[in-house]
Amino acid sequence: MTAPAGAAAASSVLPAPALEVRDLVVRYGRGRKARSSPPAVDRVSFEIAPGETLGLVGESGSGKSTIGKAVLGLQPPSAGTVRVHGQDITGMSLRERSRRVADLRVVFQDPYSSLNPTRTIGQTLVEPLRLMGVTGAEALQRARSGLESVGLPGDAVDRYPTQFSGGQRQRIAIARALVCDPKVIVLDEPVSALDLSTQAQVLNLLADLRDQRGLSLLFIAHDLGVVRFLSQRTVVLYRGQVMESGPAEAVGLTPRHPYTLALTAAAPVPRPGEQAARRNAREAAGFGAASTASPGATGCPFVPRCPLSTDVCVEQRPPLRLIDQSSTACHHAERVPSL
Amino acid sequence: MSALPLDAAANTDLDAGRPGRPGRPGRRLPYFLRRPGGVFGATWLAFVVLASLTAPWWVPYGVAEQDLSNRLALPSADHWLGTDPLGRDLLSRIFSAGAEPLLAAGITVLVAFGIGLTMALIAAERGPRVERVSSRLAEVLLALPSTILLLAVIGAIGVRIFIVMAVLGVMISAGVYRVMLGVAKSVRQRLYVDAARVNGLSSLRVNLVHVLPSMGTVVAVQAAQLYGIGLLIVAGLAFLGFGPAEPQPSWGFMIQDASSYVFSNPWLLVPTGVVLALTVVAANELADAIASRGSVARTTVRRRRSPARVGATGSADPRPADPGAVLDVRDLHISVDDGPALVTGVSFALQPGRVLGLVGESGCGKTMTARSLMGLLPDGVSVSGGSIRWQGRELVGVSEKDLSAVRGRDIAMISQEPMVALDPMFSVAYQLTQPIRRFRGVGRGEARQIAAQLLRQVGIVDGERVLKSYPHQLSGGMAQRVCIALALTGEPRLLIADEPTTALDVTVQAEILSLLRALVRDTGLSVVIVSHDLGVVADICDDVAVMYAGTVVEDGTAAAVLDEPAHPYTQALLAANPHVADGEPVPTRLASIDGTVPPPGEWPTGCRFASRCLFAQEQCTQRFPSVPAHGSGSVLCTRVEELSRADVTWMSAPTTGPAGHETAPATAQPAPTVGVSR
Amino acid sequence: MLAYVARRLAMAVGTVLAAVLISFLLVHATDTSPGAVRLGPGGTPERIAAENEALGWNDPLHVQFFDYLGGFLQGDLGTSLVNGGSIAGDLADRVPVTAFIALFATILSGIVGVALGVTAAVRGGRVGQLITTGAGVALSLPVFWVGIILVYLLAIQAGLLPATGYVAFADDPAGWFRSLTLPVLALTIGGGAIIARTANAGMREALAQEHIRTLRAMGTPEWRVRYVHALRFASVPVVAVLGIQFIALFGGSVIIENLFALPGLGQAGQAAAASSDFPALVGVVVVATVVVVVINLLLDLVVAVLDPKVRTA
Amino acid sequence: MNRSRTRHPMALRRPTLMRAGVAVLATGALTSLAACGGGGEGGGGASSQSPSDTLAIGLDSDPAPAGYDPLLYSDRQFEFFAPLYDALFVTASDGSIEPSLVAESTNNEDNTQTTLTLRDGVTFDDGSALTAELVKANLDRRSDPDLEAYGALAEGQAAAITDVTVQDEQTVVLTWAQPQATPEANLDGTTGIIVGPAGIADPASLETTPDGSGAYELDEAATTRASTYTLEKNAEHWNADAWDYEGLDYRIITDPQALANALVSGQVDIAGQLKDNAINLVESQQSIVSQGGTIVGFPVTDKLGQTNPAFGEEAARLALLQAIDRESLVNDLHPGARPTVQLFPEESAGFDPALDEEFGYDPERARELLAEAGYPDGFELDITRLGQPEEDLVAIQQQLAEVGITLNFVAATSTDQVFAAVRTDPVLWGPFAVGANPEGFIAGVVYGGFMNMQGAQEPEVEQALGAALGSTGEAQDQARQELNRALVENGWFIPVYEDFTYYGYNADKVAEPPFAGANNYLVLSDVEPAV
Repeated sequence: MTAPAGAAAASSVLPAPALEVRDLVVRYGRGRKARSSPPAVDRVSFEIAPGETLGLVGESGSGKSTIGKAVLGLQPPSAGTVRVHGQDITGMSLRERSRRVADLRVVFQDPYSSLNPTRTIGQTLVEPLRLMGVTGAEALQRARSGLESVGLPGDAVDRYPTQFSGGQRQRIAIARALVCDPKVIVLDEPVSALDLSTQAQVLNLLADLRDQRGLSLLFIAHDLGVVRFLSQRTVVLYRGQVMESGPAEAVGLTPRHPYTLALTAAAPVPRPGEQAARRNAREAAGFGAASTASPGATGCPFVPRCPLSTDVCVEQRPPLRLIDQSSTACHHAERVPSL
Repeated sequence: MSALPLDAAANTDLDAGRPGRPGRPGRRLPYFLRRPGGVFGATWLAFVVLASLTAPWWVPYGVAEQDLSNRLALPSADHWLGTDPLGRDLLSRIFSAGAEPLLAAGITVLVAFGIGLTMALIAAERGPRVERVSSRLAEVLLALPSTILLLAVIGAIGVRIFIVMAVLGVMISAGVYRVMLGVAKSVRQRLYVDAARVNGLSSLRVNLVHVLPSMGTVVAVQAAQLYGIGLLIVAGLAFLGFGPAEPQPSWGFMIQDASSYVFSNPWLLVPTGVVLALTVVAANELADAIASRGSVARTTVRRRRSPARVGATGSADPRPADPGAVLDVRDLHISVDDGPALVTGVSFALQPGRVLGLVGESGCGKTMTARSLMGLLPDGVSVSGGSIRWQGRELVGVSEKDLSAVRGRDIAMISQEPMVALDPMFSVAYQLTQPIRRFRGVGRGEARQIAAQLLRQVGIVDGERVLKSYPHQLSGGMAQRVCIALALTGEPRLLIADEPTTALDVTVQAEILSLLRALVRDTGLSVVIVSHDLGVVADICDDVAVMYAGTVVEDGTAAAVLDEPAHPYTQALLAANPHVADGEPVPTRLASIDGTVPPPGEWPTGCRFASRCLFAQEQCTQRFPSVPAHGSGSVLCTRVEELSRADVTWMSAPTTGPAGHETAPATAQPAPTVGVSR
Repeated sequence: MLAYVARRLAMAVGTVLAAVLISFLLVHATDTSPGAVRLGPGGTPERIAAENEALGWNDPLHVQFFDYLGGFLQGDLGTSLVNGGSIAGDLADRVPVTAFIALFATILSGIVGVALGVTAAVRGGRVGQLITTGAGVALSLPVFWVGIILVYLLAIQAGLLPATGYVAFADDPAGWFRSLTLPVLALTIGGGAIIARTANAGMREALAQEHIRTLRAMGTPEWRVRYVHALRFASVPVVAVLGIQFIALFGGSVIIENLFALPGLGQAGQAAAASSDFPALVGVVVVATVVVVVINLLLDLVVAVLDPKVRTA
Repeated sequence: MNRSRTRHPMALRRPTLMRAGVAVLATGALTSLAACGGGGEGGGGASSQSPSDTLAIGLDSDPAPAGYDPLLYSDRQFEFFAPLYDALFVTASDGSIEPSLVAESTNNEDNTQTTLTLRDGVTFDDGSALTAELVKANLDRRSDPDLEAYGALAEGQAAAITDVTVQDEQTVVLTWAQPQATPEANLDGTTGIIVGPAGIADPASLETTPDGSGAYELDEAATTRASTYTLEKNAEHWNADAWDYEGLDYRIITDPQALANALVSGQVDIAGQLKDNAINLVESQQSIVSQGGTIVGFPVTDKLGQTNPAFGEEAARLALLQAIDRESLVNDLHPGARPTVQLFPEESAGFDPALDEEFGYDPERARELLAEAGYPDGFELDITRLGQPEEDLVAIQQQLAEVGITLNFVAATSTDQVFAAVRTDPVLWGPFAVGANPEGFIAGVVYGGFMNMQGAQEPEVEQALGAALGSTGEAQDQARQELNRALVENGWFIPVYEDFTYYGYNADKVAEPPFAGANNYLVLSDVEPAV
């Protein structure tokens, strides 16, 4: 881990987290309908230390991308705070953020729609620099070196996105995040649209950059394996709530929440013998089908699918509590079987 | 003067030239000038505009110059288009009349877009609340009888055509708004807009730099169409007498005038009518040409298949025919008609009750192979050689009719995207009972019972509710279950599953895979499953064929191929997978493969993987046959034994680091130098 | 579904109110007054002022507006400044003419356009090219030009159809049909072309859908794939365009009514505008809007029936 | 209240697409009427299978734009009102004036008093009977300036009636201000129409409901105003037998081409008035009747030069007269018409061929006259048109430009503006049906009517007019000639050509329809089915 950067962090005794999310709630829509339906993100808190990578894992509808948007300011939160290096940016406009906390950037999932096809790579990369007041020539120079740092030739600045493959585009998107020399990058499913071989390249690149530059990454993904590769810590989300969080190894190998277990067990491994054993274990655990009815308003959201659930799970939302190295929101965490 | 609606804009390709298409036309002609319609449209419009604006300097006669003794003349050397009822030269009058409608229609377009487009951009940016208000307003404006209102406006302010057309622009702006709102909203969903916002661009610049340019095609199409409509309306008003006062000519009034002579001098209707119609046609053709971006060669939806050259290529497959196989594919070649091959020399056999996986990266021909098994290749793509034998019967080259007898009944298919694989317009019950009645010859009531039973079979508990639902009311997993139930309606012997779980969550994927496995176990069904996920293959497949660049590079039983991969490509795929075995530490680096799969038509001779292979040598660029491996399987690598002897695998080989040298596709022409802001 | 209908109804009412308001404001924006119109140029300023007072022209605008609305709700659109007749009565005679022409032209455009557009999409190749090109030309032809030529060819030269006029259905159903044929035909050429293009695009899009592949993979007969499934999918945009088309045809009836001497709304509007017959003008706009809104409401219901997403939303 | 109370009749163009226009045709001693209003109505339907006992008549303009008070209109509209209302006298097809509501009439010796004995058994739509009181009540409206039909009967006008006395139930005595040569002629056609007591008591009711004693009644249910008027025969009518048809359908088709089309393709049996362009078409497939006596030209309205000083100069007006090349215009655009500089038609007693020689086309003379008037470089004049100007005007515009006179077209946005032109434009334009009674036209329109809103006076004209109206025989003919010449010499009216009024008819259905003498409207009661 590298030393924290930023004045706010330097002035405090303990290094302030690079990114801190506290009791975040996001509701979509307005009016009665929105208030009566469960929020997309429900009281989520986490922090990322400088140089640390936090994996945010969950299936569709878990709210992971919404959290990313709320952190970036693309989706106003209904409650809670977002701090970067101790500075509260929750209510800041996007312009203000970029002026005052230029060190928060993003890489999106889809390498095809994340680059404007009508602009050259150079124009795309220079755009944030110019806003930061960097002069033209220097901005272009930084764009070139940014491209080189992700393994692309500097003269790519004159080309258009359509002239690059998916993996290359994702590198460009990373370069765009990097040119501003940010401290925190939100990675929203950056490899899920890529083929296996390309995915490996991009993951390697991200790992290298993180280590070289001491970046803090908020890595949003649906694939526990990918998250485990890149993150130090993992937060598992289900229906907008944190189910479990802890060191990536611990969460991946010894899940303390039935949902984490279900998630881990469901991911197939490419070794037939081992996969057969995992499958049998999973089937024996008796998870409910994903399509079963929605959970009640109170209690644990995983109740309808959970083989361990009891009355208390229906009535009471389990608080996060620390078991071994992980925090888990399960009343029966101690009874969760190992894989 | 019908205020024509904007042509349904839905068909305009927003994602003009998404992947793989040269982004900028460079110094070449704009793309729309490469179509005959576009050439005609642009040429004629340019001609009419130029000729009309310069009319005062070149027309042979003054607009008011009369020659009563030579009235209503047919075309002659003196009067190329003839003369009007006062003996005035038609050519001179037509082109002198042009400037006003051409400008006035332009004003309508400008005003309509100025308001409609701006409102659309604002509504798209400000979200649902603003949008609700502005959309309601637009709907109201759209429902007003614009022509009658226009008459009222003329009644109020007189024949000030430019103002009147501006008012029309205001009324039409509602239509523009409606079309543009959809486009703007979809553009705003593009991630680069979000990226620019995160970068802190002001909303004006986000709109100007990122949103508007991406809407350019649609804007151009709509504007050109609207321009044509505007021309018709200006002419219509002039036809009613609301045009420039005589002796100044106007197209509409010239036609009105000509209508009085339709019996005695029908020619008079021709020149003006044709020039007006041609100009409107030109605007529309130009719009069509602009809209054609992204579909330069419009493939037609023909369902005729070019007959395959059955057995035309000598079988390179050394293996004998497998008598026990239900499906025996030999030396299958698939290619784009008059284009490159997509799949070459693919052979595999499938035993009853077994699951075969076709695995590989995208662009390797897996899906084409799978689709060819049912004769469902896309238009313009066909089987160009080899054979597909289904229970001993050749399927290549048979008629569409015979194929449809096989489809659903013998071979069924489930696809990658369950949410769009069901017809959104019909209930689940209808979509299930329809084939059940056809396949099983039962009545409506019984079909419904069978449908409910099938749903239970695919693990749907509340079958009755699902039967009554429509596809959009189902979750992805539920939809895939319904799709599987649908595939089972004909009690097929073979199921082709094209990436059946890719779009689903991992827990749902596990459920669907379990379901498929249960079906195979219970019914003896054979399955061909296409997947890029080796984990899925490990989970469900008995056999596996690894495909790379249109051919099978390794096949055998799943256990053999995945546990002891022989081909470097298979090894590399496994090594790049971040899913480590339980208990193993996470690697700090993943193995990667440089570059990308070469596109069809650019395959090298010899090993197609050679350019990316860590072990490639000179010999790999020569042709070589596949060698037997994994018992009944094979591997297509000339160095396989050598590597195996040396005990070298991809996993153990050093990786090349992050700076892979990928070859970008389609970089044939140099990109224009667009100045990076200085 | 109920909520959907209620929402559409509310929209319809709003549209009519907007029509009243806009035409009301437009009338008030002119530089003449109803008194002046009624009295003609002989009216002295005093007489005009008295007349205006009597007509309520000097009342506050909102009072006039709500008076008008009150009358409108009771079916009273006021009396003509020109001939003193009941505007509602006059328009009641005229609405059917315009409405039937617009309706038939819309329906015929729909039938012809869908047939051609679907053929072009299904057949493709040269036939498709021919149809799409033909449609491109047809929709560019000015309706007044087409109308003149149709009259010349079919009515004057061939003597097949009446050139002008309207026969009430009650008087002579066959004559009624014949009297509508030419105007409907003239409108259908352009309207059908637009529908053909929409249907063609819709059908192409439909045939490219994943669910169509599913159907083919199930061995579904091709006619069923095309004409039950793809066509239904394509019909939603077609119906939407038909709605717009009806508005356009209805609003654009002026020319066609002049060309064929039809006693419809367009003529009434034109006459009212030319003679500054304000109440008549407002009446025409309002009545035209009501018809358009009602037809659109019906089409919205058709869309709801066709498209379960709308129905179940 | 009636919109056209003070409407000034004049030539108007349909606010619609057609150039036709036509609108004002004044005849007899009566003022003309603007067949304006309602504008642009096209008309009526046509069933090719209409019952043979219905006569379908196509008209190029709405005959009742301001409602059903016949006194608001001129003789041109008599074609429409004759079946609904009866008049005191009517002009027969041979030109003779015949009693209609009048059983008998006598004049005193010096032609200053006329005694009318009314017909028995006449009833009105409101149920009441014809009485002498009613005739008086009708004629007592003559001072209402809005009633066009009474233009010449009002006080101070050429045929002013000073007193109407009821002698008994059936007898009424009229006293004229001046001796009248043919008093019956003053009371025929539209002027002679008698409106029923309900209509007289409440003229506003006539806006929507006719109240006449005619042989037909309006079928209001089947009528769409300004488009289709449907009339049904009243079998009880005293003269029912004279009318051959059970029903009359009037269809208003303002587009001249559409009107011709309607006739050719059989939707109407009779169509009037046809435009020159349509004649060929109609002649090739149907039949045509025509009637001369329509003078097309420019009435000068600003003889005092109030809005356009040039027109205060007689020489300037005459320059205009002589700057128009009528021969070429007529040869090319109106073959068959007759170029003329005089208001009196060729067939009328006051016609003088010498005038055409003397004041014919002479651009040199026109330039001299301009110089004489103080406008050596010419002058400009505005003329207001609703919609596009007619071909004739466009052609004349160029001819006038040759001598330096600039003719500008002002586009009107409403009929109101066109009506106002009688005060704002120096000249008007249109076809005027001078027809059978030129001196009546001059009295009611040119001198005492809307063409002289300024009240310009010219003793020469006034004197000749009085003589023409009051005398008989040769003295009258002499006076007519003098009147004609005086008008020309003073440049009060600038005629261009004498035209025909064309009616087309379907010879398979109807026999040739007769005009009312020298008038340019038809006698519908004499229209008979084809044999």
